[in-house]
Amino acid sequence: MTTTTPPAPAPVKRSTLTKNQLPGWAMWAVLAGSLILGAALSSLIGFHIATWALFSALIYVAAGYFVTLSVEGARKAKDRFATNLVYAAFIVALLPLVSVIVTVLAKGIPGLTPHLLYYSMNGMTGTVDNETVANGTPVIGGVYHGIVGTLLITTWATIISVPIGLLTAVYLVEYSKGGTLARAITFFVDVMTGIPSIVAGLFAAAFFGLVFGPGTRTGFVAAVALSVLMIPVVVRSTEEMLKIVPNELREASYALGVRKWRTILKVVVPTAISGIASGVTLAIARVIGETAPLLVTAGFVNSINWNVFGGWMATLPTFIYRQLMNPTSPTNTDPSAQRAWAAALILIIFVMLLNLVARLIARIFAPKSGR
Amino acid sequence: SDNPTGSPEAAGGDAAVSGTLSGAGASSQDAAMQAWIAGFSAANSGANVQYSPDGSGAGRDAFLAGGVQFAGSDAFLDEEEWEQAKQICGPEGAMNIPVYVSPIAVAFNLEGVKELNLDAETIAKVFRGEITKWNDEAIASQNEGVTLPDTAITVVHRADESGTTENFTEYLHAAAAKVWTDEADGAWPGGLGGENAQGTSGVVSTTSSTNGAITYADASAVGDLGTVKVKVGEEYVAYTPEAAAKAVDAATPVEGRSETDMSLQLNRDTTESGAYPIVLVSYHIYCSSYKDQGTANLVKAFGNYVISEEGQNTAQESAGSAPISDTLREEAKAAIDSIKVAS
Amino acid sequence: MSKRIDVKDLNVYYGDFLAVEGVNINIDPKSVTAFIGPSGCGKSTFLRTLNRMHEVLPGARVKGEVLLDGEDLYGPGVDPVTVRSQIGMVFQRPNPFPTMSIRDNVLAGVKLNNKRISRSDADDLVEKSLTGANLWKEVKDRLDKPGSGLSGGQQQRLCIARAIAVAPQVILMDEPCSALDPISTLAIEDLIEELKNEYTVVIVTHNMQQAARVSDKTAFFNIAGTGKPGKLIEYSDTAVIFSNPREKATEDYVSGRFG
Amino acid sequence: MSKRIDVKDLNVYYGDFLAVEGVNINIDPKSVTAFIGPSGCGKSTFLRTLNRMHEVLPGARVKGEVLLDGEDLYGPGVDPVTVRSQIGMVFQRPNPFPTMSIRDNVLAGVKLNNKRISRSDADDLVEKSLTGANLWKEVKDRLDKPGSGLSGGQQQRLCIARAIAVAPQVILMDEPCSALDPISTLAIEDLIEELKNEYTVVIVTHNMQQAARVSDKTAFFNIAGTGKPGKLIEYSDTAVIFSNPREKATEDYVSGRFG
Amino acid sequence: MSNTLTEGGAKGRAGDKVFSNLTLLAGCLILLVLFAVAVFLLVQALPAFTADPAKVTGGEGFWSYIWPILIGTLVAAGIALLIATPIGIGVALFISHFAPRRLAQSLGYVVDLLAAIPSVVYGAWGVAVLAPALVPVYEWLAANAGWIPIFAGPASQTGKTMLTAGIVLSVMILPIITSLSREIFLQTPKLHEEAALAMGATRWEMIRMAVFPFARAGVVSAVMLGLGRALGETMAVALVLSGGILTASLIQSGNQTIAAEIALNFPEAFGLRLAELIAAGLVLFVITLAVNMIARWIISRHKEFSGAN
Ligand SMILES: Nc1ncnc2c1ncn2[C@@H]1O[C@H](COP(=O)(O)OP(=O)(O)OP(=O)(O)O)[C@@H](O)[C@H]1O
Ligand SMILES: Nc1ncnc2c1ncn2[C@@H]1O[C@H](COP(=O)(O)OP(=O)(O)OP(=O)(O)O)[C@@H](O)[C@H]1O
Ligand SMILES: [Mg+2]
Ligand SMILES: [Mg+2]
Ligand SMILES: O=P([O-])([O-])[O-]
Repeated sequence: MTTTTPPAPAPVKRSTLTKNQLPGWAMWAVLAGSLILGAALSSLIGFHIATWALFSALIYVAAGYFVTLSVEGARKAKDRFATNLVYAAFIVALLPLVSVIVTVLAKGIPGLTPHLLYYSMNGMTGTVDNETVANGTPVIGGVYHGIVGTLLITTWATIISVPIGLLTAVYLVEYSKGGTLARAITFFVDVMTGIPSIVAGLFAAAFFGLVFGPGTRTGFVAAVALSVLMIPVVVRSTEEMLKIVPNELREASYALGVRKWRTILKVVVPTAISGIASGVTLAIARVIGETAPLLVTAGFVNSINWNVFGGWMATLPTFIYRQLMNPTSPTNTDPSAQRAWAAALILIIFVMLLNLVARLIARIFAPKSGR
Repeated sequence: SDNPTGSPEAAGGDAAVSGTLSGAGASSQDAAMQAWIAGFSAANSGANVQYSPDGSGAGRDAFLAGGVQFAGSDAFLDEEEWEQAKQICGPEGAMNIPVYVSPIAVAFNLEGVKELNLDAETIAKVFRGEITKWNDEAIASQNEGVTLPDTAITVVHRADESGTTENFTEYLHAAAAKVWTDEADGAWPGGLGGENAQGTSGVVSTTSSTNGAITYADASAVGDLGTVKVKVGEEYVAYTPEAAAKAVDAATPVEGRSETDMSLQLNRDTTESGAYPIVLVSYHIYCSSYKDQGTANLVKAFGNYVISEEGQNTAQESAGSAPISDTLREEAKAAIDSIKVAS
Repeated sequence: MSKRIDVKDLNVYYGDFLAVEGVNINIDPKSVTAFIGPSGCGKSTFLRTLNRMHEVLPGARVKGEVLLDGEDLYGPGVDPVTVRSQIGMVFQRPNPFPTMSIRDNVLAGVKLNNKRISRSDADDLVEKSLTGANLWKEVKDRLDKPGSGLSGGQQQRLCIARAIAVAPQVILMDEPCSALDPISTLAIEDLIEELKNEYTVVIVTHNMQQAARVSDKTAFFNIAGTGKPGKLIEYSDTAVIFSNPREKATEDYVSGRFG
Repeated sequence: MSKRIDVKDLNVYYGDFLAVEGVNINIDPKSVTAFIGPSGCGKSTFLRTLNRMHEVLPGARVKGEVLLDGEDLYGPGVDPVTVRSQIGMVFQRPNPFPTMSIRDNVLAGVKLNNKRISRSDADDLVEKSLTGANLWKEVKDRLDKPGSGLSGGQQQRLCIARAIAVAPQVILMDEPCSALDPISTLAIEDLIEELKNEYTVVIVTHNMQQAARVSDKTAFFNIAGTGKPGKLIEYSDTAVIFSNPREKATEDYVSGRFG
Repeated sequence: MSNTLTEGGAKGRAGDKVFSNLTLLAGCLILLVLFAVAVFLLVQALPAFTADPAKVTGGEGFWSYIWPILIGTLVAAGIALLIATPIGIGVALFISHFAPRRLAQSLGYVVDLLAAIPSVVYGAWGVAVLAPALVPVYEWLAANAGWIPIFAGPASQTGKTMLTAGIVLSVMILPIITSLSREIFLQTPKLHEEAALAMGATRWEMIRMAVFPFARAGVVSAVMLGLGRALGETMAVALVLSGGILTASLIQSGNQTIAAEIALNFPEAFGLRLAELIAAGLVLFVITLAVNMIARWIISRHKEFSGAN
């Protein structure tokens, strides 16, 4: 949307197209002024880089508005103001992200070793960590079991909830005509979004306890608990994306004598796939980091378990949680902290990869650009 | 791989025990439990023990529902639970075996001060927020020669319900009843101010990062925080494993339980010399009888390993707990050996 | 193979709003019929009832009979999908599938129905349909590009190609040439001429000359005023409608000097 | 007040694809200019460069100059927003705002610059604009209904009403009548005739008769083949183009019996 | 004569039937599960409502136990929404309409990363990084804006306050709001955007005219999903907030949320206490419901002018 406005010499003749236009350098000047004024203001209350940035930003946004207002008029001023706010919002959103990522990287990278990836915590005791600290040797004990658990449980949760969620969204958008059932489903899905994760865990545990006897804790129970958390996110995001597919595409397909279900699968869903993929990724990201419901459904172990239908299972978040809250050695907590942060880093990398895959899927099916 | 420590594969061990034993409960004994499990599995290749540190209450719940074969708990089964246990454990019910003893340190973060002497009443006043400055007369008078700054005291307590809190408040209520009027409880009394944090590691790290903060926590976790010597009788006692074990020895068994039960009533206002009364005793709860021989054998073998000298020493090494005394051990061994198969 | 359409006392509703009232019309097989009339009189609405596309709009419904070779489209047990695969449609606004390439758009009717078609047959079909719609030369080198990157007129021709690729028995066209240049229009008209040999064709047009040129019969719709239903005023041989209409309204309309 | 447009050596690109090449044209104020040419030759593309709408497409750019009364639209420091508020546009496909009522659609552009328009002034403006677009009678009773419930032709006329409501100095229309019936077309052509007294009007049309009827000058665009850029072949008085064109291509095109 | 319109369709129709029934089944399954969850909660929570008020935590019955933490929950979620909604929409707009196109894709990706971070890590980060960083801010607020009840001093020395928890929550829900809104903004019909631009709208006016009306329902949904997360988040709040009794000041320790209360007390809970906690979960359920119903109502009021078509 931009091809113009390099810094220009002031127009020679009065032009109706460029009159009341701020020259290109104006905003840079305002920025410089804001930075100086911000520095001055912040040194009044004790200079700090954060307050400096904050004051400068506030002054810039305000000054940008008023300068534009005085020269270019209210509409342009509003546009400038909104633009600045949008940019500011983005920068503000980046701050915590950068901070969290830096924290995780700084604390996680030292622990991210092949050993960590290849070994479980089986047989690890505080004594080992005490020795490690005393001798200054590399930390041993890893998260292999947690990686296995996270992958298996999340995969199963996805297998359960994505089809159900997608189909339900399709029902709501394409089939239901706003009837009682549809409203009931919408109603319950809404309620679901606010369910505390631990309650989902307790429910799944209680349900499997009823059916398979008390104390049934397996990866699958955890997957069911996570599905309860995932489904509403899948349903609602998919629902929104399906709703904005233009009706004329559906009509074009119907008019070719294509059945409704094929139309949905081959025209409607592919058109909305990018948003749906985003929603599903979001749903997975939402649950892949859950702790509370996993402890009550999958239990917690230090050894590797590949069987989701039998035996307890550890996952990366429960591993992180336990290592932080109950370090392997209470007296020397550093090795545990190191393992925990490294595990957090691994988890983040997983979700990154997942995001990439989702984007790839979206790119393959998504509407091609063009007018 | 499942062998990060590179320990040699267990060489068979006791062929009689095999199978999986599940337990759940107190997180306080989690570190010790990992040591016990490691040691026990190394000796018994066919046996597998798993423990989920969900919390004492959750552990007892799971045990009473038959979800796990044993529970770890910072509190022994109360009357009601005791009766309930008979449904799954048979007419003789369950047994509480003290397996993990750990002193609770009163730890603080005050620049230049590593140790302070305090009596129960002062501690209670500090934690109630009635003493707000470190140089308060009540503290200064017990610590001559220590330069106390004019720093505000920030009390840090547990946010979650916990056995540590329950034992600590039980001590305060018993030893400073006039100041600490609240009954002992796993939850910190609502209405008292102060900061809180989740878990032992939470209170310790909050205290470490806040100048003038004071907290109570499992002694093994307090690191290089300053600690309080507690007034017992006429002397000030530092927390040590021995001092803690002494306090446990001075405890009285709970009345009206079965022969094999070892629930202990700690004597918090003891004046016995050298005893450190702020102790956490954590139990294993076993059934007096199990449905099948395999499980019974496994429980017995594991229980015996836990209370054995080797087991207690491993726990001390890796979790910093205090080994139980020989008298307690013998009593416990008798109880565990009595576990049988339901007829 | 082509079929005749007989409409009896058809009323068309949007919810409670009666958009078209009391239409009786008999459309011969192997003929071209043109619908003309002022904007908003219900031509599109009526056209959509002929292949049961009307009912996909929420609340939209019809009363009356539409007989395809004597069988009522709205009879019990009739599957609208079968109806639509026999009666194709081209819309007023071009609507290519944005997720598909040009080639896939042409093949949409085949592929979406999961019919198996060999690669070479498909190629032939694509070429034949695009040639028929006078688009082949312009797009033959970019068949794999998205259909939405075409100009408005190109998109419309793509939609026509898509509709004829499934070889329906009746083809309904809602102002198919309104976005087209004269050359393409000529091509489409030639195509209609050709289609007529095998199919029944119905077209809506605002272009009197076009109606006069391509159609055998013409139906004039009119509307009495806003909120009133549209009605079929006169239906007759095209020559009659344009030279010697029975109704005054028809004469007024077709004698306009426009188109 | 109306302005002249002078285009000098304009090349128009979509990314790397040169869609229109080397256009030089001078459009007089208070005149109607028609662009004609086969589909895909770049009429719409070129038209969109005249009010800097072209550049809103990703990757789209131009080279050359477009002078509005001597000032380059693409000169440094020129704000496209200012350009567009002086040069209005009606698109090939009707695009009323679906969430706005008919009334609000008409007032959308006006409210941008003049928030505080009085209720009665607004009412007058709505009536005047809708009447100008020949839509007033059909919608006067449902001004508060959404614009998307109208028929295709009605929607297009709504868009025309919206464009003239802001009284721009130049009005660009991309096939404004392609979806309209003869009566509305007549109304729009009358409107163009009227607008010409005050504004500069540029219209793209496929309808030769229309071009002949309403325009003072006509520009014929053509394209040598797919992938080649479109070019301005001939630009002259309408009478000349239709009766005595200089170029063979123009003659071939306008002598088609279509429209 | 055989009827070509009714014959032969059976096979094809079966596909439609199967598929539509499948979608219906999925919907019903969700209903069933949720119904089961509701029943589970009700049954388990019942003792808390019927118990002798003196035995309930706090000693004055369930309602006086629950209302302070209910308010705490709403305050925490409120802060989170207040911060995350404008920023989330801003970021989404930035990516869809402001950032250079090539950059936008990767930027969206970057913000989505926020969703990848497990809540434990947010909690740990909140405690270790954010809370200490906010202590001076809180002190400044207490000194200079202390007359506003929500900023009343003395400021917390650890920074583990309601405001900090709200900020952490807002960071957690930001990607939910952003990524959904972004996808919807991107789908705004070009036709309508161009319609606005062509009549001389500035970019912001175009967004208000064409983008926002089109996206309204979707954005509300996104915000509701974010709200759900904020209401139900356990671990992060449990770690970050130094909870306590209900206090007006947001920069002191104090206040608690339902989800954190459950997470913190569940491990040691049994009997009546367990019932109380689950009843607390039930209350959260009802709150979510109420908020969502209001949101749906807002959307449906403008149904007539919907974006599709
Ligand atoms: N989806 C709809 N809901 C309600 N009314 C509608 C709808 N679509 C069209 N109408 C109304 O039905 C009437 C007939 O519309 P229709 O689109 O059939 O007109 P048309 O003859 O095709 O006009 P045009 O030549 O402008 O395309 C009009 O009054 C129109 O406003
Ligand atoms: N968004 C786009 N991206 C790339 N190429 C485009 C785009 N839009 C149009 N084109 C191409 O630019 C050329 C000119 O298109 P344009 O829409 O200007 O034609 P036109 O003369 O208006 O045709 P019509 O009469 O069919 O509307 C065509 O080859 C077309 O395929
Ligand atoms: Mg129509
Ligand atoms: Mg065009
Ligand atoms: O061991 P705790 O119960 O104090 O966590």
